Amino acid sequence: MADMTTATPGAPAGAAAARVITYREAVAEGIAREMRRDPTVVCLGEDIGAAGGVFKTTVGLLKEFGPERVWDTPISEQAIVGAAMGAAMTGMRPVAEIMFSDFLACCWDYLANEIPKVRYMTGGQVTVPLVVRTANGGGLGFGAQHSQATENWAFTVPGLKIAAPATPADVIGMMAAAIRSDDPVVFYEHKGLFAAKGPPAPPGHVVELGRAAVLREGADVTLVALASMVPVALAAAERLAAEDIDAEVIDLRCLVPLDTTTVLASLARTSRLVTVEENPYQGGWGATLVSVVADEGFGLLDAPLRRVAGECVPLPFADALEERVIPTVDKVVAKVRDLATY
Amino acid sequence: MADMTTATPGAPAGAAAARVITYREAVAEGIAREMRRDPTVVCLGEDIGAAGGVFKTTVGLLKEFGPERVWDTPISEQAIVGAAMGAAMTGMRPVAEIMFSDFLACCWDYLANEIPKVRYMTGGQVTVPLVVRTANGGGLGFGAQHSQATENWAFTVPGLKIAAPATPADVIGMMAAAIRSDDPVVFYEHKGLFAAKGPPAPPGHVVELGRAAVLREGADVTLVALASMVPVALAAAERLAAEDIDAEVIDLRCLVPLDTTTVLASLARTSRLVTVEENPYQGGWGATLVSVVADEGFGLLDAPLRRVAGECVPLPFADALEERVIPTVDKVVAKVRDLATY
Amino acid sequence: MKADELLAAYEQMALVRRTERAAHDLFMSGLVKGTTHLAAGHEAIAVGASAALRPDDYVFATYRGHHHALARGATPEECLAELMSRATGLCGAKGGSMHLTKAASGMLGSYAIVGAHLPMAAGAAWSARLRGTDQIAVAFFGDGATNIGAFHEALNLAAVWKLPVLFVCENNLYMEYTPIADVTAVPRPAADRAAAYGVEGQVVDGNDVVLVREAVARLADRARAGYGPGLLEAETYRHFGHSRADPATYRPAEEVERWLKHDPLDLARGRLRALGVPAEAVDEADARVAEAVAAAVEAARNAPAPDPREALTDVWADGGAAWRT
Amino acid sequence: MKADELLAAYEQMALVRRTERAAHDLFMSGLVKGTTHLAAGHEAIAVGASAALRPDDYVFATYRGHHHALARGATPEECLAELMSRATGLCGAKGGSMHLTKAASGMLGSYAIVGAHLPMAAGAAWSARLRGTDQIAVAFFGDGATNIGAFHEALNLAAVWKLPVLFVCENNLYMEYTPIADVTAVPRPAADRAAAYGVEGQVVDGNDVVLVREAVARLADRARAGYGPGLLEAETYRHFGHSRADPATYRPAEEVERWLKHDPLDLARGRLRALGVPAEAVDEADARVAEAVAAAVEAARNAPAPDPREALTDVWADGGAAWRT
Ligand SMILES: Cc1ncc(C[n+]2csc(CCOP(=O)(O)OP(=O)(O)O)c2C)c(N)n1
Ligand SMILES: Cc1ncc(C[n+]2csc(CCOP(=O)(O)OP(=O)(O)O)c2C)c(N)n1
Ligand SMILES: [Mg+2]
Ligand SMILES: [Mg+2]
Repeated sequence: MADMTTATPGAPAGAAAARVITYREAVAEGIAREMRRDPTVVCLGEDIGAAGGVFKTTVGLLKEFGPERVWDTPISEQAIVGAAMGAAMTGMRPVAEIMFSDFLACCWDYLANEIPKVRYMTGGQVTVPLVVRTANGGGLGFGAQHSQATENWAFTVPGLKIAAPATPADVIGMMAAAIRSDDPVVFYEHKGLFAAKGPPAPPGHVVELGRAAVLREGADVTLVALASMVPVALAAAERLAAEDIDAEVIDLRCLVPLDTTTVLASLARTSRLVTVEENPYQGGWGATLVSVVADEGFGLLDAPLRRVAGECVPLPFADALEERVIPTVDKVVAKVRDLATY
Repeated sequence: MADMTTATPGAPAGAAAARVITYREAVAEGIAREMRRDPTVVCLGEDIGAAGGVFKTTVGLLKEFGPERVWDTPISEQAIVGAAMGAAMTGMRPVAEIMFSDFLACCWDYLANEIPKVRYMTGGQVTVPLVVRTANGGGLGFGAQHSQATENWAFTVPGLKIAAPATPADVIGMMAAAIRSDDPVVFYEHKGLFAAKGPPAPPGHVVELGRAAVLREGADVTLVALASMVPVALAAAERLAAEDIDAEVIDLRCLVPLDTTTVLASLARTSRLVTVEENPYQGGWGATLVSVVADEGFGLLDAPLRRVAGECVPLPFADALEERVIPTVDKVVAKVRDLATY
Repeated sequence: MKADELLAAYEQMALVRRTERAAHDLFMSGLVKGTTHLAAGHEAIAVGASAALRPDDYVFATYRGHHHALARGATPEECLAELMSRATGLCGAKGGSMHLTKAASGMLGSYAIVGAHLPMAAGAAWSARLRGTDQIAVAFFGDGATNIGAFHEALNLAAVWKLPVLFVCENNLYMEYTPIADVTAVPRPAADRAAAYGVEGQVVDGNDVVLVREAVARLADRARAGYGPGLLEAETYRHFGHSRADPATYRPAEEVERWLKHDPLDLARGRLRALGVPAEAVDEADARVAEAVAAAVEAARNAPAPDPREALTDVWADGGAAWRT
Repeated sequence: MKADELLAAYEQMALVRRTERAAHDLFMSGLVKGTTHLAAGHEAIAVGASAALRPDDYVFATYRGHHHALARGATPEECLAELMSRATGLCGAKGGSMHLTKAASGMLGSYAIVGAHLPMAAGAAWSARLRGTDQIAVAFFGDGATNIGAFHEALNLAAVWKLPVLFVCENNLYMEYTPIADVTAVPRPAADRAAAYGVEGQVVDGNDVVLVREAVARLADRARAGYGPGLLEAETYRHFGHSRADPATYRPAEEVERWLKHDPLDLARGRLRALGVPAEAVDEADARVAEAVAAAVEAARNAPAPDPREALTDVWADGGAAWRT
C-alpha cells in the first residue's frame, strides 16, 4: 500500500519545491497552533507526553506547553474521554487521544451515549467543545484489532462531528476548526497517511468542517472518497484518464456535516457516482451518501450507484490478505470502467 | 405509540380465537425451549433471575432451570459479555442479556473487536456460539440513553449476526435459530413490542436467520421494515390501500444475513422501494439496503429510492417530541404517497 | 450544624420528600410518562452534601437524581414540569426524570448509564484545577455502580492526578432488584475499594444529614486543599421501589421496617428537638413545603407541552440539528 | 522443581528467548510486517505457570504472547511462520504476532485490546465449572492493564462467582513508554488491588521460574478446589523495547542493567548448578534450542504465502464470509 504513505493529494501545482510537512507532523503542528492561541486547550492520552505519542503525532507538545497542558494517562479509555467530557463542560477545550480508533470501543459509551447527547437532553444547557483524536484505518498489517476504519461507528450516532483529513494542510486546517468548534468532534487521523507529505498550511489556516473538496474535475463519473481512499481515488482517476474516462474526485473530508451539496452538484455534471470506502460495505458511510443520492439525485442518474468498499470481514494480518479486503486502485478502476459502459 | 404495543403483525387470519402469546412471554419461552433441549445453554445478566428481568422477559427461567443455569450478574456489562464469550469458546452456549441496547456501548469492545473477530483472526480455530439479547428501541419516553435503536452499531461490524423479530412467533423461532447458531448473534428485542400479542409458535419452531418475510403482497411499492417499524409499515399499507396504492410489506427480520434476494425480487414486481427505519437516517441499515438496490436493482427502478428514518437527533423524552423523531404511520404514508406520483 | 442551618436542611429534605411523593402520585395517575427513580429515603445525602459544598462546585448525579437537582436549587416546579413533559421543565422536556440538570447552579446533569458520570466528575475537577479555581466536583452514584469499569478508571485517574473530586456512593443495598451483596466481592462496595486507589474509605450514616454534611465537608476541604479525591459510602435505603411502579417485594419486610424507622426526616426532627427548636418551627417548615409542592404540581400541570419543533433543536451549539448540507 | 523438571523449564525458556531474538531480527530485516511485542525477559512467567497447569487448562494472553504460545506447545515454526505472513502460521497469517493462538492445546488466544481477555478467562473458568470439569483458566496481562475497567469487572465477577481463574500480572514496570508508577494510584498495580475483590494479593519474582511455578501451583490448587480466583503479580522486565523497533530509551540505564543482571535464564542456570546439573547438560539444551529455532526460521521462510482467497474465509462457523443473500 505504498500509495497510501507517499501520495500528496491536493498538493497545489508547483508546490513541490516549497517546504513540505508530513501528515504526522501536521497533527502536532495543528494542535500546537491552537494551544498557542487558546490557553483552555489541553491534551490528554496514553504516552502522548514525553514519548510524543506512539505515532509521534504529539512530538514537541510537552516541551512547549508543559505538563499542566499535556497529560499522560493510564490505560483507561473511559476515564480519558469521560474526563475530557467533564472538562469540556466546565470551560476547557480538551483534545483527547485514543491511540487506535479500534479502542474507541473501550469508551464507546462516551461517544455514543454521553458526549453527543448531553447538550440535547439538557435542553441545551451545556456544550461539549472537545476533540477526540484517533489513529484510524488499515493497510499496515496491524491485524484485526488495530486496523479498522471506525468512522462509521461514530456515523451511526447523531451529535458527533466527524473529521477525517487526507492531507497535511487539511489536518492543520481541520484541527483548528475542530478545536474551535463548540461541538464535539471525532478526528480520525489515518495511520496509512502519517508519512505522507504535502505543502504546509499558511498561518491561521482553518478548514471549515463539512466542506468537501473537489480535488480533480471530471465529466464522466464522480468518485467520492475519504482519508486514505483519497489518494487511491486520485490514482484510479489517473489510470482511468488513460482509458478516456474522465473522473471527478471529491474528498469528503467530513462525514458530519456531510457535504451532500457538493456531491449532488458534481453528480449533476457527471451523472454517475462511485464511493470509495475503506470500511466494510455493510454499514459504511457510502451507503448513506448513496441513499441521499438515490433519492434526491435520482433524476440525474445515468447508471447504477456503486460502492467500492472493504469486504465484510475483519482485517487480516498478512499483506496479501489485507489487500484483498481493502479497496485498491485496481479495484476502483475495474468498478468504474465497468460502470462507464453501463 | 399505541400501535407499537398492541399490533399483531403477521397473525394468520382466523388466529384471533386461538391462544395468543405476548412478545415478552415469547422471549422467555424461546429461551426455555432451547434450555430444555440443550444443557449447554445458560443465561446471565442483571436482574434476570429471581426478578425475571426488568422487562419480565426471563420470567420462570430461574425456577425451571435453577441458579446453575440462570445467573444474576453485577452491573458489569464487559464482564457479562466477556464471560459469555469465554464460555462460548469452551463448550457452552451462553445467552447474555444486556438490559437496554444503549448499554451495549459499555461493552462495545466485545461486540466490535472481540466476539466477531476471534474466529477469523485465529484462522478458524475457535467458534463463539453465543447470543447477546437486548431490549431495543424507543417510543416509550425513556429518553436519550434508554431508547435507541442500536442495531446499526452492530451492522458496522462484520462477524455478528443480527436478529430483530417483530412477532412473538418469530421471537421463538429466531431465538431457537440464534441459540443453535455456531456464530454470535445479537438479538434485538423491541421494547415497544413487548406487549404485542400473536399466535404462539408450534413446537420445534425454528426461523432460519437471514430470511425476510413478505407480510403483505402488493404491486405498487415495496416497504421494507424491521422490528417495531413492521406494524407501522403494515398500518401504513392499510391506509395506502384506501388511496389505491398497493404496498408490499417486507419484514427483514435480520440485518445479517441480509436478505437482499427477497427485497430485489419484490422490487422486480413493484419498481419502487421505501425503507422504514426507526434509527437515525445517518448510518441506518436502510442506507446499505438502498445501496445494494441502487446498484444491483437500478434497472428495476421507476422512482427514487426513499428512506423513512428517524431524525438525526438523540431521542427526546416527551411523547410530543419523540413522535416527531421516530417514523410514524403518517410519515410513511406521506412519503409513499409522494413517491407513487413520481 | 447550628439549629437554623439544620432547620433549613430539614426543610430542604422535606421538600425533596414531598416532591418525590408528588412525582410518584403523578406517575401512578399517568401524568408522568416513561420512568422515574425516586430518591425518597436518600434526602440526607443530597441535602447534607449540598450544605457542605459551595454554589460554584459541580455536582453529577444519576437517573435517581431528583434530590440532587432540588438540593442544588432547582425548584419543584421545574423538576415536576420536566417529569410531566412540559416546555417549562428543567430540560424543556427533552431529558425527563432521568436527566434532570441545572447547569446554572453547577448541577451538571443526571446520567442514566450506570457509572458513566464518575470520569466526567473527575474531568470537571481537573478543569477546576487547570483554570486555577478551587472548585470541587462531586459524583453521586449507587452501590451497583461500584462494579462497573468506569468506577475503577475514574478513581484511579482522580487519585493519580490528585483531583479535587469526591465520589459519594449512595448505598441503598440494592441494584434494581438484586441485593448488592449478591454480586459484590466485598461487604462495603465503595469503601472496601478505596485502598485500591490509595484513598481513604469512609462509611457514613447516609440518613443523618448532620453526619453527611460533616463527612463531605471534611473531604471537600481536603480536596480543595489539594490532597486529592475522597470516597464516601453513605448508607441509606429507598422508600419506593427501584423505578416506576416497582413494589419492591424483593426486600424482606423486617429490613424495610428497620430502615423506615431510621428515616432521614425523623432523624433530623429528633436532632432539632435536641437542639431546642420548637415543634412549631418544624411544623411551619412542613407547611411551607406542602404548599410549595402543591403549587408546583399545579403550575406544572398548567404548563404547556413542548412545541414538537423543539425536537429538532439543541443538538449542536448553534442550536440546530443539521447533519448535512 | 526437580532437576529434570527445571532443566526442561530452562530449555523451554531458552527456546522462547531464541525465538524472540529470531523474531526481532526478522522484523528488523523486513521479513515480519506490522508489529511485534517481544517477551524476552518474561520467559519464566509463561514457562513457570505452564509447568503448574494441566494440558486441558485454558490460557489467555496479550499481544505480548509469544512466550505463552510456545509454553503451551506451539512450535517456533508455527509462531514465526505466523509473524512472517505464511500460510503455515498458527492462524494462517490472519492473526499475526499479536494474536497467536493454539486452541488445540488450550492456548485460547492473544488479545490486543488491553484487559479485554480478563472477562473471557473468567468465562472460560465459569464454563469449566458448569461443565463439571476441574479445569482452570489463566489470564496473563501487563501492569498497564490493571487500570482499565475490564480488569475491575473481571476480578469482581470471578470473586463473586468463586471461579477457578487465575489473573497473572506481568509487571514489567512500563506501559508502552510510560512508567506504570506515573499513572497508577498504588505501588503494586495488581497486588494492591486484590483486597478490593476479597482475594489475596501476592507478588512473586517473575524472573525465577521456580518461584513462579510454586506460586501458580498453589493458586491453581486453590482454584481447582473451589476456593475461587487468584491474583498474582509477577515482577519482570522486558529485554527489548515495547514493540517493533522501540529502543526503549525512556528506561534509565541503571534500571536496565540491574534487570539484565536478574535474567530468568541466568537465574535458572544458577539453580541448575546448585542442583548439581552438569554444565554440559545446559549447553546441550542451548544447542538443541539453537538448532530448533534455526530450523524453524528456515522452514518459515520457505513456507508459502497465504492464498488471497483465504481473506474471505473463517468469518462464520460454516467457513465463509457471506453477510447477505
Ligand atoms: C451500564 C448500565 N447497566 C445497567 C443499567 C440499568 N440499571 C439502571 S439503575 C440500575 C441499578 C443501579 O443500582 P445502584 O447503582 O445501586 O443505584 P440505585 O438505583 O440503587 O440508586 C441498573 C442495573 C444502566 N442504567 N446502566
Ligand atoms: C484498550 C487499549 N488501550 C491502549 C492500547 C495500546 N497499548 C498496547 S500495549 C500498551 C501498553 C500495555 O502495557 P502493559 O499492560 O503493562 O503490558 P506490556 O506491554 O508492558 O506487556 C498499550 C497502551 C491497547 N492495545 N488497548
Ligand atoms: Mg443501589
Ligand atoms: Mg507493562
